[in-house]
Amino acid sequence: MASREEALIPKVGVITDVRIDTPDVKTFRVVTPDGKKAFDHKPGQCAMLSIPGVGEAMFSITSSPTNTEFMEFSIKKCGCVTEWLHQAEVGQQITIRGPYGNPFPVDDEFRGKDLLFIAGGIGLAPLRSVINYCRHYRENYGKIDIVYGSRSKDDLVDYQEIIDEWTKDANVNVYLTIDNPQEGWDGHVGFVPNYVKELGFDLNKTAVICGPPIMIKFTLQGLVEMGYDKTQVYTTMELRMKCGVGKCGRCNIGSKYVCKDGPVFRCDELEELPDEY
Amino acid sequence: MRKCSINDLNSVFEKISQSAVLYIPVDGENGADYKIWEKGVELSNALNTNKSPKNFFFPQSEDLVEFKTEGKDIEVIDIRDSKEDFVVFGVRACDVKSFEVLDRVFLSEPVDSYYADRREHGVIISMACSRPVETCFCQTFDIDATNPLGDIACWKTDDAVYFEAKTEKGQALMDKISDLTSESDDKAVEEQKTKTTEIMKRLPLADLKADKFGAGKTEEFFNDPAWAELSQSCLGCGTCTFVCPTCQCYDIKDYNTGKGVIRYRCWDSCMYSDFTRMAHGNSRNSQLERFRQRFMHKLVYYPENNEGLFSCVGCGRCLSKCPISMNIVKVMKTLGGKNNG
Amino acid sequence: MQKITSEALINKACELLENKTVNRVLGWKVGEFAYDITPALFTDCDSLKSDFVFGDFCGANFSKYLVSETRKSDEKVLVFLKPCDTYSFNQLLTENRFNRENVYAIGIPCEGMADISKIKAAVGDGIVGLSSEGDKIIVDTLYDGKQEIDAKSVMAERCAVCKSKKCVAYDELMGEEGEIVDSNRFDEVEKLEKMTEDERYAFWQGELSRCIRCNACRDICPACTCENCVFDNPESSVQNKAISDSFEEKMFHIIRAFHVAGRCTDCGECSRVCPQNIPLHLLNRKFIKDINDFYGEYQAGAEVGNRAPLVDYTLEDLEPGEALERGAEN
Amino acid sequence: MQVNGEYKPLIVAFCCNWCSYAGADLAGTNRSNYPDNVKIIKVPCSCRVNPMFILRAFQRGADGVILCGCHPGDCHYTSGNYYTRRRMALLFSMLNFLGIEKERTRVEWVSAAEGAKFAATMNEFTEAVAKLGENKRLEDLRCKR
Repeated sequence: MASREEALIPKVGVITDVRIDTPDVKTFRVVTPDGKKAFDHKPGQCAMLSIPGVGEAMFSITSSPTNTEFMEFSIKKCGCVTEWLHQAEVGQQITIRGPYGNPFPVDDEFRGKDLLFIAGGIGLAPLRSVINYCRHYRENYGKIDIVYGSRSKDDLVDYQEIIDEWTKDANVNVYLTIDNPQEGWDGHVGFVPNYVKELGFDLNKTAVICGPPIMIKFTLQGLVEMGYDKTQVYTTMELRMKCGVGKCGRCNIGSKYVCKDGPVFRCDELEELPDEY
Repeated sequence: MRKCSINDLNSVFEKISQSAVLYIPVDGENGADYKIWEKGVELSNALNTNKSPKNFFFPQSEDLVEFKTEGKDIEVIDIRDSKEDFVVFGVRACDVKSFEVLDRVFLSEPVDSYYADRREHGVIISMACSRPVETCFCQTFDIDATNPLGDIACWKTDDAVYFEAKTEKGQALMDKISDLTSESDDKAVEEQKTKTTEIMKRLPLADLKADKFGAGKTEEFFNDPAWAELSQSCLGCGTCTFVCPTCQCYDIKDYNTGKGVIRYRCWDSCMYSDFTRMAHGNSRNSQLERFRQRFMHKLVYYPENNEGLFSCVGCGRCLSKCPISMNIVKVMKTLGGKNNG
Repeated sequence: MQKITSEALINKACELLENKTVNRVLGWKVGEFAYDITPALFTDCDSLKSDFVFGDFCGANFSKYLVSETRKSDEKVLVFLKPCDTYSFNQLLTENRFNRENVYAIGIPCEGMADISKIKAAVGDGIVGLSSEGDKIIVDTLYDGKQEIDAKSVMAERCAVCKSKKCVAYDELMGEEGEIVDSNRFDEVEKLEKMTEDERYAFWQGELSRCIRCNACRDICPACTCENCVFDNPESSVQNKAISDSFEEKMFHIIRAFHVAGRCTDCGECSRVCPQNIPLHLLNRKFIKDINDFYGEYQAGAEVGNRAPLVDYTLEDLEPGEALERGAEN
Repeated sequence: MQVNGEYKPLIVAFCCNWCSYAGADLAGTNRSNYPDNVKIIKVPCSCRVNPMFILRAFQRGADGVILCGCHPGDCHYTSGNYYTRRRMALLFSMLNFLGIEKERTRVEWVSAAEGAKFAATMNEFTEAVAKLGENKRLEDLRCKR
């Protein structure tokens, strides 16, 4: 029996780097004890991380699948698992299992399209994986626009990477915004949904939204008002999960399980689900 | 079909228990429950056990994996060990059907190895019903109480017990007891079936139909105003989910023993307020939402994902156990309209 | 068994709804069978007339529902309280758990409720009809036709040892004022006390190991009204849904009973709802009996504003060691 | 608790900060002997001890639990130990009602000056618990594997 595979038994992972992104977000680099990537994944997929005795939780993998050496997780401090992780030092072992969920259709629907990524706050974490994947296979996609907003300049996750790499790419446009004016910030100020409307993108794009539920709701509304069809818009969700494999019964919205049928949903699919999110 | 005299049943039990642990329903002060058979333990005549037999394959709590930690290091210890063979005797048609409902969850990819291992090691001997009661409504879900499935099906009359193997596993066990049983025609069994079928027609819930529910009905029922009234006095306890043979939601928790951490899983209930609670909110904040989730899952979501199979088998346990007597029958009648049943 | 009729209560409720004294009614609602009564909220006279019922299976105590119900609206809700329910009502008021102003309480007499599991044990399964005739209950069964049983013989345990037929709180009383009864409710506790430690341990091990941790006993309990129970709170370190056959259930039941010690009115709802039929009320009664023995007679909920024994003390209290010695003398 | 193959009862002693813990300290400075398998947990007041603490101690393998506080009337917080007295009388009576041996639980009032009493109490209590053997009735099997 022990030879049988069991999804619920995790592997050991080691934290090899901790990067402080914002006052409450850190990015952790994780590999197996022998220095390899724990498993392959696709953009938008998630992994279960745990600290024995503290708990287990689902996190989206922020690093791109094209990175074959390690995985990264951008984690905001908000519960007991994340609080513990924020105190962890390099060398700390944790457990990891996955990959879970449906990825973004980067090799199908996204191919050849102009892409519009819209993220709010820690919502950049799942999108970073897709964005970097698409940047890596740049020739497969059209124009890339990225709208990203946060409460303040200090709360912009991956700010350094955005400035140093993303903004320098050809045919990639990055639009940053923060909620309130701040000293030392000469960029746009205002909420993401409004900023998207102001920017007024053309309608030939495939849009991907991630952020707090309220931000997703208003951004989607804005896009629809602009003339977008819901089939053009994707989002990724998060609910309480325990098993990650569609069995423990808590992360469903209607008959769909976020861990198995999601976390990536096309917004017209979401439309068909009951309003319980 | 083979039979043995009712007086030889204990010999059959003895024979079976020589090669496997045998569980049979036994009467207690407060109803029947499964117990390990040993000499002197008598089979209960009760229709159903207090707790459903799902416990045999999906125990209320079970250890999954152990961790040892030292400094920053973690060791993951696979504590799974192969289970011993066991036989469950006297499972009613409804409960047998519940295993199919559970199978579709636990044996779908990725297969749950804990469940699969128990399933492989367990043989189910079902028992046809001859005295259904008022809370029975297995007919609603097209289950034939007189003709149960399982590895071996059984019919008990006043003087004999009839056996029929339904699977290879069942046949193998039948072979082991062949010297205690003899070949028989099915006359007595057919008689019992006819008689029970007649009684089934007279049950108060005989006309309850599930046709109105099933796949694709989310929109129709999700926002029904009746949920408010139905869930109004729900206590949010877990009685219905824990006595239910098909409820399969679980929680995974860690337990620090002082020598290591055991990760175990235990039954959980969608009726509990912390079921979907996260660090930053709860997607089902009110009892209405949690109540609705349970019944929508059984009547709509599960069928949607499983070719129309309902995740209720009409065993009636929730009807007799709910502290406030709210149950799936009342939900079906209210949502589906009184004429529905 | 019940002397006051459903009709009388329905008429009273309709009258109070019509004259706008109250705008909703907490009451018992008929079920599929004669015995599966559900607590429900009625807002109009028609639904009362078709669905409201009061009879031998209306054991549900509505006091706890008042905690959430009175928060919903400033208008009064009508509640019918049996004598034992009125004690819970007072206890909740003592703890300021609801606003008295928002409730119109009617005290009703109670002759004791029937226990369906006792009826099933007496006449067998397959009950398709039940009616009450004086001291008899007529049971219609699938297999043995109509049977007549003595109502007293199938009375719920808690009613057989009823402590009070007197309503201690109400705005209006229907029927006659009852008396506090000389009850022998501690007999079972005493029987256990007389056993040896080993026997008691075996008894409770047998009972508590059946627990499935469904929390029904806690959720129905009118004394358990914490907004967030310690057993549901992930930060309490005792949040646990597991049964382990060795410890967790015992801890749960000891703590559950201890949390309500001195506040438990002995309404018996915990045992009524237990799907595993564990006699949980014996734990509560042991505390009540000890409190009576150690600190003087005390009945929770007898009056509003009483100080519960566990938040009180005297300089001459018994030492814990003496308490254990007293137990040993039994 | 097995120490080198020999059974020694594990005793958990909750001691209030102001009297009993100081009493234990005094027992130490006076070189009074008491068993090393008595594990002291300091609490601000005996009243801080929640019934859950007592059960937790048993769960984690304690064979006996003793609670020490200031003498009635001497509580640093005026009345804490009076509440303790009531609570523990009821709790211990309940534990005994469930069949837990009454010798496994005790409350003792020990002042800061009573180092000798502290040592004597611990010796006596340990001995009484040792006679009963391992705690089997409030154990958690998961912790014993």
